Amino acid sequence: MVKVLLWGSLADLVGGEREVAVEAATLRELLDRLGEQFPGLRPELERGVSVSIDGRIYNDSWFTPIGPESEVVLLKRLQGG
Amino acid sequence: MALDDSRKTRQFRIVGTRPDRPDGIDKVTGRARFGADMVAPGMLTGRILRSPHAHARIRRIDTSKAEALAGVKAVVTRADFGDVPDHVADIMENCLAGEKALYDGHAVAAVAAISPAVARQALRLIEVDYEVLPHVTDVDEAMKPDAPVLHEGRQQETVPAGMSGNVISRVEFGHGDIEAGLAKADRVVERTYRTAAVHQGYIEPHACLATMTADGQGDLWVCTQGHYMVRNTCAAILGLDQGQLRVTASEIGGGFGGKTTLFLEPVALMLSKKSGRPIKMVMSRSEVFRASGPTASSSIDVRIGMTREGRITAGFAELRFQGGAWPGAPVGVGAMSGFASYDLENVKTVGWDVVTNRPKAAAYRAPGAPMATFAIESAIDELARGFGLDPLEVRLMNGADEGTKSSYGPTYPAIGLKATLEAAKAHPHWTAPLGKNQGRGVACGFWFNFGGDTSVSLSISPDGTVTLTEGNPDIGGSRAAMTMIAAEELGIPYDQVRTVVADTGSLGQNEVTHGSRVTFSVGLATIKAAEAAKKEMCRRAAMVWGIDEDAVEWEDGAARPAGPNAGKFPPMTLKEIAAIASKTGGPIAGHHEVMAEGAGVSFATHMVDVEVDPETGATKILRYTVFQDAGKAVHPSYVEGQFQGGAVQGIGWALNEEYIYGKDGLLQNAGFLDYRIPVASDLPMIDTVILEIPNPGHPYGVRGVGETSIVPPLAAIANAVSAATGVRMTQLPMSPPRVLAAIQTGG
Amino acid sequence: MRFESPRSVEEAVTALAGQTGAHVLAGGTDLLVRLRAEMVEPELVVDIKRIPGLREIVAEDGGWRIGAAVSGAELGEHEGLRRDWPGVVEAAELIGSTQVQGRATLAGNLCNASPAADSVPAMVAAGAVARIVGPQGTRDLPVIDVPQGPGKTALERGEFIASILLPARGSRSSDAYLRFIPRTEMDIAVVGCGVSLSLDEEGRVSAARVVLGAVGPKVMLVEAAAEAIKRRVLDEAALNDLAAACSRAATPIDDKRGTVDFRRHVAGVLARRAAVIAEARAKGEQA
Amino acid sequence: MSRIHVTTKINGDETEFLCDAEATLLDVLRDELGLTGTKEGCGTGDCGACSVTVDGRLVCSCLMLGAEAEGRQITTIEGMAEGEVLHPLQKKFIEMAALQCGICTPGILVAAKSLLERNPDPSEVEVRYWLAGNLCRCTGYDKIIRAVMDTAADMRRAS
Repeated sequence: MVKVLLWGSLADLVGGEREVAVEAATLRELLDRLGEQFPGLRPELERGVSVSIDGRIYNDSWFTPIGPESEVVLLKRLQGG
Repeated sequence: MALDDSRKTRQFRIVGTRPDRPDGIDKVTGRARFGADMVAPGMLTGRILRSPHAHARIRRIDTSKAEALAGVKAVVTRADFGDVPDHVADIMENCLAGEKALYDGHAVAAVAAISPAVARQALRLIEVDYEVLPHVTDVDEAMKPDAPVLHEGRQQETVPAGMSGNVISRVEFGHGDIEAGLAKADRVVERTYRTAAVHQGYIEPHACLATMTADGQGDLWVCTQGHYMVRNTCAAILGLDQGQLRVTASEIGGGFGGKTTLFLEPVALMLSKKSGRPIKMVMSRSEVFRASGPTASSSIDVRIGMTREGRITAGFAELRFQGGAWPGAPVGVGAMSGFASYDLENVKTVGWDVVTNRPKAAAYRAPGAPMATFAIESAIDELARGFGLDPLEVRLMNGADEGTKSSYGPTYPAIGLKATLEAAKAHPHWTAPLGKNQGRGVACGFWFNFGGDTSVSLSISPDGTVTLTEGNPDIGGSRAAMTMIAAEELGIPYDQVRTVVADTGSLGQNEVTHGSRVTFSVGLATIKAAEAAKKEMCRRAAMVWGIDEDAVEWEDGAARPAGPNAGKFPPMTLKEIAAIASKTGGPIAGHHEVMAEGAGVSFATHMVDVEVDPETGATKILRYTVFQDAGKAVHPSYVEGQFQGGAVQGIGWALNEEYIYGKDGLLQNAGFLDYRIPVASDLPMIDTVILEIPNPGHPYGVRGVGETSIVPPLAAIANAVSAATGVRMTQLPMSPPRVLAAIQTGG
Repeated sequence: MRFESPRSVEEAVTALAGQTGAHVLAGGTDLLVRLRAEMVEPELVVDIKRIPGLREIVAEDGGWRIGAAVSGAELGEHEGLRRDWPGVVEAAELIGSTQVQGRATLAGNLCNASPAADSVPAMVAAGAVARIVGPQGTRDLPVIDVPQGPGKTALERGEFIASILLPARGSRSSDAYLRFIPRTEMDIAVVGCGVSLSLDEEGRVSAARVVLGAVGPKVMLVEAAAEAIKRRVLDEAALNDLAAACSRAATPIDDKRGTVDFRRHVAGVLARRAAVIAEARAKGEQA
Repeated sequence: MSRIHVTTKINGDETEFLCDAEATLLDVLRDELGLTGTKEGCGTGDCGACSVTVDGRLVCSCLMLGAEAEGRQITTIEGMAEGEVLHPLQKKFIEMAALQCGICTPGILVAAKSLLERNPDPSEVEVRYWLAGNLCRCTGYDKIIRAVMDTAADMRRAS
């Protein structure tokens, strides 16, 4: 299981938890499982999120491996100038 | 892609030097072609009719008189586009209003005519029946329950019930227990800060030249930060195949985030389609101010607690950003970045995205971060000074480092914040004496930096020269950096490589030039493309030598036999291999396509001295020093240029720049006369100190540098002005009337 | 729109006579901005720069007659003017950038009738007189009487300013102009102040004209401010009285460039500072 | 609407053009004569991107009518280099990275050249005020000011 830290306002959408756990070995699996297990997250996931895995921020790379001990943080999709 | 975690220090031959940029001569002789410099045979002038109201229902548009005017070849309204896909619906609405005009300057209709004079006349003949509606342009006003509402049904699930429909979304970041942390503080600062909307202020107005034929093929010449984005968005709006629309990026006269979206292009294509002629559209400066994409204005509450030793016990900020008439104010990023410089046990930020009757915000250099940082760094400074503590020491004591759990969640890898603070402390600027009415301020800043889709191709010509083809407009010297990287990797001289920014037909997808991504991402892809070419050249040499290709390595611009059993052959240079390429299997090239990930975050500390005229409130910048981590500076002159340019945009934001709306909801200062960007005589030299703490996610250690430099100046200058006057400034811009009033009333 | 470029004052008068929608073009730095913004749509533009004499500065009765087409840069390069009326020259040189200086004229600045025009308070302080030509002949009108309100002048249809006379400068006399702008260049004055004064042999002010810009619908000669310093040495008390008189006299508005309170206060600050400069110049202490 | 016939000298070349009475010199240079090195950043004389010299005097070409050019000598950025030999300012701007996007560069070079012709030894303050009407949003002006000062020093040494 991978622990995923959600940002504050998402916690309300998954029943108040700031941290949820899903079975995932890649970024794609992670995003899929989050959407399946926590339907409240779907609108935000569809709008696009960034994901920090062990301190590095990923936007899209589905097959980025995630270890069971990886630190995974969901972030608002980033926009730069 | 796999990330290279090695932190070996590498000896570079070209990277880190300062060669002349390859597009230099074009740009100093006037030959470089920018957006408005292109012509096409039979070209028409396109012009836009804009709403004179801040908020109005469009009951009817009658274009018949305009269409009947001699010399008018096409008139376009929103109705010509029909339904468009959801993901481009807001952009479409911004390019041409549908049911409502949502801000002063909102495009309502467009004409194509044989001359600018005829086009102007045609615009006057378009009759628009407006039902003027109440408007709101201030973020706090727009959040009130009785505020005029712009859109129904746009509120997201994160917003508590009962709030104004203008409140689109709420975000929250952080960890720990704020109240418990504040209880441990010896002092808590609680203040509200406000920043005005500002514009990127690029000197080149938006411009494009569009051709579209009845069979759905299009060509577009446009000044943009991302021509692939332009292609994809226009294709979606117009129902074209992406492959049928070729977009060429002109030289770009500044962007800073403001050219990461569309304003004219779909309209120009539609006018071309309807008229059967090429259409050139160029915005006037007043159109740029009224109807392109300034950044958000903000209203921010901060509560920060500190012990008398200087330890921050808790930090809280609630940010309200208005991002114009559609969702998308950069408040999420602001909320994530405000406390990112600190290692805090208790930290929380809340952000609200609010719509108002203003032009839709576009990105502006580190979008969202400068405002949040202004508020938070001001409060930290006030606490530090209140305790008589050294503001740099307080920042060092609380500063983030490798292993810190950041305020937005992730744990940092190696970062350079403390290096910038140490460099600031050691710099002679820090201890230089100050005179009467003078003050010194410091502030830290952070930016994420991005990667993104990137494609490059590197071709070896028969004479051994190299063309690097990339897909990101060169906005500040990136051709030079890419040329350096290609030459570095291939082991050949800088002037043996030419870098070309290609059109959308020549390469795979490229993410927009934004997020400080280009030197990092395109550089990364260039290294990989060069590796591919080198591998092929080694293979060719192995064939000539009749040895195994694994027994050949590339060094100093030549293939060489490697290992004890490879045999003794003189090195074969790139030139020699290129000369016989067609005899050894054909042309040689390398290419690389990647979704670049692993961009390293970047930190800066800024230090500024100001003098405030106590009788007029005028602030003069006396001295300014930027300390920033670049990871690895590929072309240090252009890294310094990014530091200096960002700092000066920040100076403008801090002191004089602002969007001024009247009670009528109309913009009052749509020109460079009253939208006051810094001029040469306002400024001192901007000193720079480049720190190089390698980014573990890049083979050279490169970090993006373009955006971080605008994050600290707002707070650094506010802290300096507050030091000079003894009055805490909480509202930007710190224009003379505001500073004088603060001095006279004691804050 | 038609464009004419007459070679004599008479030709210009003829071209303008009876013509509606006619505009005179000298430096063009205001007219072209208004053209571009579609604020004016002239039927005729008459360029007066090719009229002999209108680009000259000539000595007259101890003073200087400045042709209507003389640019700010040309004023600044004129030794005699700089010596006699440094305040008028510095005011003219504050109009716009180096580029604008290459074109902008005193007469144009005056005819634009902006309350914030930089050169107008300085010219009024100097007691300048405009020479106006038109279908009814030639007349002289003190500069202070030319602006009638924002964008309005006392010129009749068909008339234009041919030159401006700066009178003879007496001994122990000088002038200064200061304006306040948020930046160091390129802004419109938030407040402007011109001071012209003469000193007696004891260093007391024997004559003074104190003029404010951008604090009312048109340029403002503040008699009370001049009275406040007459027969006095410009010590702290006198300067305070001068500043107070200016702040009292100012009738500004709140707008995008400044507030009422700010403008009132700064009117006094500038008057005090300009008076100190003018006094130093009158004493020959600085150029 | 009849167009006006104008004869003028541009970058030393005798040039004739026809223009509408309301056309600015900038419009003529860019749209009639193809001299697009002169840029339009504002059209109101506030940014300096359209700087040219007329009879040796620095002006904004957006604030001058094309018709006024009759008989004048006009110099634009295209007239700055002599063939392939760059003006020292042009060389120095490249060498010292005094441009980023390059849109303001032609105007700044024309203005800086005009300064050095008048004042071969300007102070930093003089350079800054001379160039105050040339907006640059990329560089923060630092490298531009240094490049102008440095060129002035080189040219003084060379003369």
